[in-house]
Amino acid sequence: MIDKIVTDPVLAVADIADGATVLVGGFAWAGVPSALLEALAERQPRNLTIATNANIGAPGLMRLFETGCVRKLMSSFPRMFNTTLMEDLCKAGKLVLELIPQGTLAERIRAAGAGIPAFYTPAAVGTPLAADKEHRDFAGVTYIMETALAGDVALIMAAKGDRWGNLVYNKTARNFNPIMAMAGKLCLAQVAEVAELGTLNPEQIITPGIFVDQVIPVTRST
Amino acid sequence: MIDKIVTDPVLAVADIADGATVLVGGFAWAGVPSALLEALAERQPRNLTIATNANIGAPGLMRLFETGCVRKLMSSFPRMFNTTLMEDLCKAGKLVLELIPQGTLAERIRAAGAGIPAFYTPAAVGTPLAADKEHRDFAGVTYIMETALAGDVALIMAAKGDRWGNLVYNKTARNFNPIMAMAGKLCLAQVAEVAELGTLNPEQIITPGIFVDQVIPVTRST
Amino acid sequence: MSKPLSRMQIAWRVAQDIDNGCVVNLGAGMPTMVSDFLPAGREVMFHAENGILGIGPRAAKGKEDPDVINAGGQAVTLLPGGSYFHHADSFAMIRGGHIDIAVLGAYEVSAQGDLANWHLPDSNVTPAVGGAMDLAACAHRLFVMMDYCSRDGTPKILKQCTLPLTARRCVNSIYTDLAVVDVIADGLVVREIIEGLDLKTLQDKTGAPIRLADNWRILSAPDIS
Amino acid sequence: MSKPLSRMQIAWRVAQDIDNGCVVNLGAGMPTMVSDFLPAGREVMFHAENGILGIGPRAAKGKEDPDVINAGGQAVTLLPGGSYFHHADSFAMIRGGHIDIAVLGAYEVSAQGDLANWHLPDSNVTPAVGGAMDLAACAHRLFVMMDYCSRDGTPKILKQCTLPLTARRCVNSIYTDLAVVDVIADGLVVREIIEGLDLKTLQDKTGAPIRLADNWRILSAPDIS
Repeated sequence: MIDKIVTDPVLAVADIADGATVLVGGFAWAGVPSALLEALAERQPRNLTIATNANIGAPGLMRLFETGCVRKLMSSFPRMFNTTLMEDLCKAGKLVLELIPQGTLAERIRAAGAGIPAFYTPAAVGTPLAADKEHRDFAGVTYIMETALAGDVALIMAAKGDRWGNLVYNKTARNFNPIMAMAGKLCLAQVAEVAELGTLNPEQIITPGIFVDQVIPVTRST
Repeated sequence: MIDKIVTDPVLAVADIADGATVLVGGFAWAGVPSALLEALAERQPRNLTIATNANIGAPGLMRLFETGCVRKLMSSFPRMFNTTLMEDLCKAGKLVLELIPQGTLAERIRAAGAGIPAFYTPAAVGTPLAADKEHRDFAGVTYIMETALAGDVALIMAAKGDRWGNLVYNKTARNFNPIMAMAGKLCLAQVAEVAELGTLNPEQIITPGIFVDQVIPVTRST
Repeated sequence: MSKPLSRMQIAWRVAQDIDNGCVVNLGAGMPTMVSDFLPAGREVMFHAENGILGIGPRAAKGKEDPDVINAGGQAVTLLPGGSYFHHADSFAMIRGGHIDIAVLGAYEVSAQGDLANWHLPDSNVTPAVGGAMDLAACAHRLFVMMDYCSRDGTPKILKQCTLPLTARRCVNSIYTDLAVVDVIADGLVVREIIEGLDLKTLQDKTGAPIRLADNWRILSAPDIS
Repeated sequence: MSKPLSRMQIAWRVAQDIDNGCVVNLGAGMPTMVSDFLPAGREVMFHAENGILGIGPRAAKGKEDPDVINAGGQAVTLLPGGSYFHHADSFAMIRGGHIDIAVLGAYEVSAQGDLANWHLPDSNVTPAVGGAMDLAACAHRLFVMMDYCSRDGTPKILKQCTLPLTARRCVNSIYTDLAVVDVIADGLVVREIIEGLDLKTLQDKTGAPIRLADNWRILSAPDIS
């Protein structure tokens, strides 16, 4: 029998090593794997690389930054409101920031999950973010090459999951979660509810279980 | 008001020009836009390029080949059972065949729809199908570059569609249809049923209307 | 001279230029107001980067769903016909040329339509780009919404941008409190200007040559509170 | 000597080597039989290129759904937990390394694990590759199912393939009517051989050097009608 249900977030994150690249799902507060982030912050790993769009206000993620667990942040919107933590860490040389256009971030992650090592995109051409990139013309238009962005682990959040790892999301809480599920060598999915196998509509399963390693039910505390 | 419903397949295909590249959805007999193909065969355009996986036994498509409408076929499985038509056309120099691994065909189409002009894939490396391709190593592994495959028009088949062009599919009849919808400059979607706007589950819409130009209701004649 | 347009009035003006059936992406901030002012009878599909198409009005107070937000994090609603999708699909729509119009704010726009709207190197704030580069590079038409000059009166429309670019040659039209300016092949053309403001005065507020369109009109908007 | 294994018996033998929880893609033809012989208690996710995961048994006569097919076009069923997806997602699974085991037929396999299974240049038939190149290049483990020799007795396991390749160095194990052969770094190792067949006789049917594994066993399968 296949059973990917793991009931304890602490157990789920136990194998995330120092130096790991961690993909963190969510957009603003929607679809953020908060319980997994808090369990990870509790473990205090070192030298993490975090790739996430803009969720650095999430408490667990904040704590990872505050306590010096993160060496590098890859993000399209690495800005926190009501705090200059990000600026302070960068100035102190304690955090490296890689700013990535949001669509490029999404496509690099999807590429990693889809076995595409590199692709070309028009986004950022002619801007400082393309400065060190390889440029190439196709049909008279200039593009830059971008490479796949894989994670040692993906921490994601879904509405429901079953023991095969199938996931469905709630509305815009879908965002980066399905593509990060594809791109993590290990994919840990926090879910609000466990579904009996066969009760999720096969036409509506957004993340087939093939991409998911552990399903961790967490009752939302809000 | 947005209303993409077009009731006559003949009207829908009326603007497909000679020399057009036509993406044709379906896998085996599942999800083949048969009424649109028959309407197109009726029009007898010339010099078409057809990109399709393996549906060349569909009557409308067969007729396009038999009546000399097709100059080039791009396919992973360009084989017809019970006939040597394909072989005869190739030998007579009347048809050019581009054989493409199925995953590369799918990704080239998706790339066109996603604004990616080219990408790298490991499929076909070391085989005759990679002979003329640009090779490149990433992290010690060899890949070939493949370019986007766009259609002047995509002919696809869905289970239900609404006046915004939102589509849902039936089971494995989904196959190439959603990515071809993305990649056609014009996307014509044959549907078995028209759905009232708002009745399709927003979590289950597979092709958002943004990709679709016309929705053509056709009662299946099986 | 008429009063300069308020931000809501600029949003109203942009909304008049959005045709029925368009797919439109509204940037965070000022541009999100545009959807409130669509003329009656026009049906438009509003898209946001975070995976939503068919955005309806802002959510009513007390009816907010934290999982139904736009790219600026505001609680919105979904129209009948709307749909949800993941980020790679959302940017496939953008990069693939499926967005008819994007409306973005700007720090600077050049006479060639270059856009700068993401980074103020002299400020203390971490740069953040979001989806602006993808949108600017790939939307069929790009509308900029901004004040004609910055608060201290410095021109924001310039021969060349001085700030880091978002994309080159991407802006089609600039909607401001004083004028609507189109960027065409041979330069900047003032399509509309508020009553009583003459071209010379407007030129003095502009860092690049502008000229009046042959069929220029008065820029005006209804009183919106 | 024991009777060579039937095709169903080869399928049975492959099925014994598929662990619980594996994601497995079965090629069209002979490999699709493998799913019928999984040992009780093992749960496996069967994937097919045309966008289906969690394939169950063949559809019963009269219960076929023309929209529920595998990559060979056969009417199948979907298990509870199964799902549907489009072709780009299906091959993202394959190319992205999410398939644990692919089982394919073969014309030839080389001592380095090169596979040829898509094109017979001397035949009259249009070549067709389907998803074989993606699967061969990207599945974690590749099992080949075939007769040990072709019908006229010509070896199909060779030093070098003579036919156009599907992928290089991709085959892990070869399941045949006479033996199970593993392709490892330094060559071909016979893991199982049918009763009464000696290595020398098998070597004569092989176009490349083979050796017996230290822990080799008798290849046998239950009587399957």
